[in-house]
Amino acid sequence: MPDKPKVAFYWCASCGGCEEAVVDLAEDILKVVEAVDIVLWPVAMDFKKSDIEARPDKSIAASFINGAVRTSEQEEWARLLRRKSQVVVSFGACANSGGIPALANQFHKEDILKFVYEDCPGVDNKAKTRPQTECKDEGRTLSLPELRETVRSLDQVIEVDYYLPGCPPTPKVIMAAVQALLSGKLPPRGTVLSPDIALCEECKRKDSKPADLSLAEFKRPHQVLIDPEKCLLAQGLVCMGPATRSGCEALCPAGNMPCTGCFGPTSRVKDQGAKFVSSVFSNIAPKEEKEIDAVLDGIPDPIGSFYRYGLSKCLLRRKLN
Amino acid sequence: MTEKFEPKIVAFFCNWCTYTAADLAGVSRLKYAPNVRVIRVMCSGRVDPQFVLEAFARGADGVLLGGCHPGDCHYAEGNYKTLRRMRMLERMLRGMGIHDGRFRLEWISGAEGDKVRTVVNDMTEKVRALGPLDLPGKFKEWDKEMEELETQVNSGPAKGEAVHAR
Amino acid sequence: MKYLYFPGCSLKGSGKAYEESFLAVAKAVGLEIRELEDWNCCGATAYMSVDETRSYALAGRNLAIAERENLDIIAPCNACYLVLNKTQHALKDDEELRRKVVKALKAGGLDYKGTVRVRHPLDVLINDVGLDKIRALVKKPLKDLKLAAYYGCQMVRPYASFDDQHDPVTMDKLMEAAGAECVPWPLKTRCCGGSLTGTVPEAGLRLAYILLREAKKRGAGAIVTLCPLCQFNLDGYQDQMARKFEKVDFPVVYFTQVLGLALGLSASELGIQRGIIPAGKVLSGAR
Amino acid sequence: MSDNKQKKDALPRVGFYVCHCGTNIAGTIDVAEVQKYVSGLPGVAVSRDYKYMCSDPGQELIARDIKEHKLERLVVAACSPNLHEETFRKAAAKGGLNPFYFQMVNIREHASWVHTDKKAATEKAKDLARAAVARVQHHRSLDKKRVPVDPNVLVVGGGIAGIHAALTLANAGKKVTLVEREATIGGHMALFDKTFPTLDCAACILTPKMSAVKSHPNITLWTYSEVEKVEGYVGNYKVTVKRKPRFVKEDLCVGCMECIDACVFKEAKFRDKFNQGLGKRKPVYIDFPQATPKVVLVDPETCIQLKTGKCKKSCAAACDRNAFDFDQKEELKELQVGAIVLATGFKTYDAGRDPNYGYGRYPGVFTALEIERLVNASGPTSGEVVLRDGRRPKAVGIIHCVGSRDEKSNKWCSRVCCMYSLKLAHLIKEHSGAEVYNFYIDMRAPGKAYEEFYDKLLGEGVHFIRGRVSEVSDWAMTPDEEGKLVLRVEDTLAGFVRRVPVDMVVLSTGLEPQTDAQEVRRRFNIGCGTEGFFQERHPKLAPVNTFTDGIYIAGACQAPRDIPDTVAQAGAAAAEALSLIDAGFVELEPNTSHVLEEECCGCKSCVPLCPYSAITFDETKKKAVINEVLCKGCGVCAAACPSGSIVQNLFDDEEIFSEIKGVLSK
Repeated sequence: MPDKPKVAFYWCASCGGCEEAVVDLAEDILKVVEAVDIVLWPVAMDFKKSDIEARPDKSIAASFINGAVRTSEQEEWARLLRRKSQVVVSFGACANSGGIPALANQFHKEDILKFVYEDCPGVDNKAKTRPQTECKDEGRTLSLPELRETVRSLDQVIEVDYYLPGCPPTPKVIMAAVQALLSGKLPPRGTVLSPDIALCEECKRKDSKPADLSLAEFKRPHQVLIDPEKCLLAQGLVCMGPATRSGCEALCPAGNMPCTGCFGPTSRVKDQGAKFVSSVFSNIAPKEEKEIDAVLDGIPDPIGSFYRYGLSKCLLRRKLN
Repeated sequence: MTEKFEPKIVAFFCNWCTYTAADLAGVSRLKYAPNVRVIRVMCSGRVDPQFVLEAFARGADGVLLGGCHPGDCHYAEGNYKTLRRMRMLERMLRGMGIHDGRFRLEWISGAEGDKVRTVVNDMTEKVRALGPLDLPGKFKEWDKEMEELETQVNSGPAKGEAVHAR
Repeated sequence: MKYLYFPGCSLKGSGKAYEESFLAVAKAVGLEIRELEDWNCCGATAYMSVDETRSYALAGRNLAIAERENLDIIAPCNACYLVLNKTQHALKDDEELRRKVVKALKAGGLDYKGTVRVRHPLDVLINDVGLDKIRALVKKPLKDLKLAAYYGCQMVRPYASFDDQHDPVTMDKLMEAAGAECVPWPLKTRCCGGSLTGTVPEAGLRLAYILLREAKKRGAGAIVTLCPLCQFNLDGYQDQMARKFEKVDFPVVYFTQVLGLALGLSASELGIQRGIIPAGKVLSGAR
Repeated sequence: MSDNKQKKDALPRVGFYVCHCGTNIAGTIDVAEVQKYVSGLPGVAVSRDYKYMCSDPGQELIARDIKEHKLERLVVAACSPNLHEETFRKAAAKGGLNPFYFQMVNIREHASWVHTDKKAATEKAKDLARAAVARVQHHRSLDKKRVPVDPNVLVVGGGIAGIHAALTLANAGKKVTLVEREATIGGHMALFDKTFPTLDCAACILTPKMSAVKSHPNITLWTYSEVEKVEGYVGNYKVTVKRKPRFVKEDLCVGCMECIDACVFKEAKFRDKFNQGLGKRKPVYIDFPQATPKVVLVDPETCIQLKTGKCKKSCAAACDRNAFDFDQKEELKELQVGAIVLATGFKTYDAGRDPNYGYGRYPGVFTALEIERLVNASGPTSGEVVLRDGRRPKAVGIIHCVGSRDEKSNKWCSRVCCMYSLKLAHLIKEHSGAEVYNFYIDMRAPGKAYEEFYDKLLGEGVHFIRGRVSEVSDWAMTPDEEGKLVLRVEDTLAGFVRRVPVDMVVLSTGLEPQTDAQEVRRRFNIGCGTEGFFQERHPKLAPVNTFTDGIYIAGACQAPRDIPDTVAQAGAAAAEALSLIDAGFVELEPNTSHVLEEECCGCKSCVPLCPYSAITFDETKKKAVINEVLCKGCGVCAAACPSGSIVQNLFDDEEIFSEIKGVLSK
């Protein structure tokens, strides 16, 4: 029996949700474990980096790497797994486009550190000490990875073969990907393993969306009693469904919350935030500048809303100094 | 004499009004700064905010969008859509640290050849004063922090001992 | 309706009657007027042609003081009215000039933002008080008093802010509200000689004489005007005109004096006696 | 999701041509350097520069190269696409290449003509060329759509322009509807007594054409009507016309005018607009004897019956054809037409806007149109030139350029005032024998036999004083000026200021756009200049076309113009409409949009965006659908589709992104 294909799971700047999603495969995980030989899974088993470094290049069939790349250590692991793997799968929104961590690209490293270690109300750090990447302690040198200035998606660090969208990717999407990998019937490199059509396709509220929607104001979820049947955008909520890839079976709209765009854009869109702006504001009611501004004020944090999971993939990449 | 900074400005002109006004400026031999490169679209409403971001990302120091005056659009209401989209885009550009002077929306009718001249000259000087944006250069600069590690990991032995990342 | 009042030098000197009648009328129609505290000379057109920047700073100082009270400022004298308006326009249009003047004013602890509005009393009476209210307040309408309404140049040119440049009518309407009749008269805005009466008398006097003769010929009893310089040019040189041209003997009064009489105020309150050519007889309708 | 880079060898073979345009381009741009630079770009198989690309040899060069070098794309850097895009598309087709595998680069109007720095202009040309080469590699082959053209025509405006256009079209066998706002056709020309320079009587040459319109089987004449709404597109316009009530049945009334005499108002006492207010009329009236249609109408503002309903209606009683119908209502009518000719004419400048000329203050001051009525035999004074109080003027001053060539009002020269001022000078002298003074800035007599007409006037003893009159006033300085209107003017030839006393002043008011020009042009979706005259497609090469295909303009609605030019333009506009109709079809630009069905998620974001309702939602397939015939190709929906599932031909995202990348990647 030829030895089972080796598979690695790794997590960079991750909340652990993607690891959770793998566990959520429930019994299916047994089928996976049976079929593959997991050589790296930091959240579940104790593996050392040296074990991976010791392996010959390209000896790992597939690496599933989730989480954005924020520190030098995560970058090193990403590059290492790239060298050691035939196929690298960017797993989840953080790896695909920076995810929630990438929202930090609106600030500078120094501003963040200053707040966290000095200005934050809960901090008592008169000496203004900061964590150092290296420090001596009784003859031993201790090291910490360096915090990069910019939060990056995985494919901004290494070549990525496939993308699993979602925050986190749903078990159904993960299972489909694993089976495709195992069966070897794979689409062209660079494909996002989820239907290339927007979320409204799967949303049950679609029929209730009027064909002449012209919003006069925007509301945030906590400001309105959300009608469980009606299209969320029609209720004046920022629902990014029309500009977000389907595959999650519209879980959030089904859970009475507007879609926030975690599956990323469809393939013909280069910048999800800009494209959504182009679509959702084209037909708002007012025509005069002042009244338009009044409607736009209903969305206090446009960058946070339209690039919630994808600021690394914004064409401008990050905020300028 | 040090090389004066010559801003690169990409302009999206709507075919019926602003592009025709630019033609009129040409026919009337008006003179204006050579810093603008015009991309023709049928209506200012065709300009997708992605185009504006792409222009900046590709190295434009300024982006100018020219359309018909509200009420004049050859397709009745295209420019209202433009106005709605671009008012929001302006907020996002500001949020991403791009100075207000680098993106400009102007209503220029087919008869206002001279307005093309004044707008182009004015924007060129304003962007010149702001200095280069040069995002491609900034992208490279931002990625410098990865160079050291990249060479280190890739140059390591195919089958190697532990490498100590600093 | 509270206003600041910028008298200017004439209304404290040769144009005293204009100040007296203006303040009296203002009180009578319910305007709260307060003289601008620590005002300075407006520079008139003379200083502006000598040194423009300094003249704008000088006139600008008055505007800066007025701005602290955030009220409209009334400048009855045409020259002050024009200079203050011209200063505001210049400081709005010329960035460089504005920077210099604001710097100068800051040195004196003042600041200039250009928020105050410079008004002419005629504009305030017509547009803020309103003709209906004035008609209601008229106690002694000046029946069978015929007047020639003379506007001069500075009130209507170059800024025709509240009346027409060639054929102004606001003073005519006000006089009619006072019961008088304004004769049709095409020389409403023709030059009164300005400073020429002092510098090139043969031209200045002739210009003033033309106005008086035509007004008399058209059956007017007196010329009514709204500028101390016009009033002085027409009223003050009639003896020299008598020698050079012919005796005219034609009273020249301020529109505020005429309106004051109609509102029932006394001649002395209105400084009627200050005119060189006695106007009492004509104004009391004894003709 | 990295860029899908096109591999080097798979790039389509591009032919690049940069035009010298004589020295128009080559004078500022180093065309050789551009040619050399582009030859090195990926995918460029042929790169040439040539003196005149749009010439026949230039186009043959392209066709030959396409065949010989098996070119798959074409880029020409020359003038504006608005001029020669069609020419080079045809050249591509002649070479066997789909005409839309072509991209034009504007380096003349947008570069060589507007920049002085040669090096910078050349750099700009190279950037634009590189962008076009990158873009054209993403072009797809397309075909123009053919749409049938409705043979009927609508002519708007019944002045001499509208009349001539309608007759020309009708004589060519087309069904024409002529819509006129006033109660009669004839426009301003019907007001004139004589026309310059031949002194033809206006009525003699106009009325035959008016009656030809009335009797022409192919012309439907709707007077006292206005166009309410215009829908559709070239060749297929649906027009809604509002017909205002005359309260008289048009087909019954023969214009015998018995009713006017019988009207309860014994005296005519209402302002007669046709006679510029000089004459009076009754509530029931007809503008002038030769009015066409010769039908009376009742003015609802002044007719007692219409205002209060309590009148013995003696007018109706006197009408033996009982043509009166006091409950006539406003009617909306619809018609289908393939082409529309706008001939809505002009309005004269309101002389009241120059108070220094005293119009409205001094009774002796008249406008030129008022004088046209005074000297006219069918006018209120049967041709007698008299002042408003009946006196005969001994001296008349005619002031040119009132509301023309004036910084404070209209800057343009109205082109006809000098000539009609000469005509009026002649007529006034002939009718009243008065001394006539013309005050002009420059005597503009540019037409055929115009200058000769001016010489004729000089010979007739009219006084010509070169200078702009500053003021008209009744202030007399000397006894001989008593009771006169004195004109003060600087005689720039004699070099001193004159005071010219006259009895009558004529203000030669200039021509302006109609007051509702802005609404009318928005209704017909055409452009107009800042001052309000309709915008022609090209000032020299397409003066009667507009940017909206199928809609043509003629006469003074486009710019001040005299009768000969107006008639010539009317004929030209008719010819343009005929060429559109006789072709039988019109080719629509293929830059329309379509939905990629498999990618459309049915989110309906695009549906409300289309002003032409070309986008509908297919309830069964749950997908958006674009009707390609209704789509006018603005691209708004393509930009707004949140999943990029709408593609605009010729302006697809891929094409524009590559153009952006091309123009910036040094």
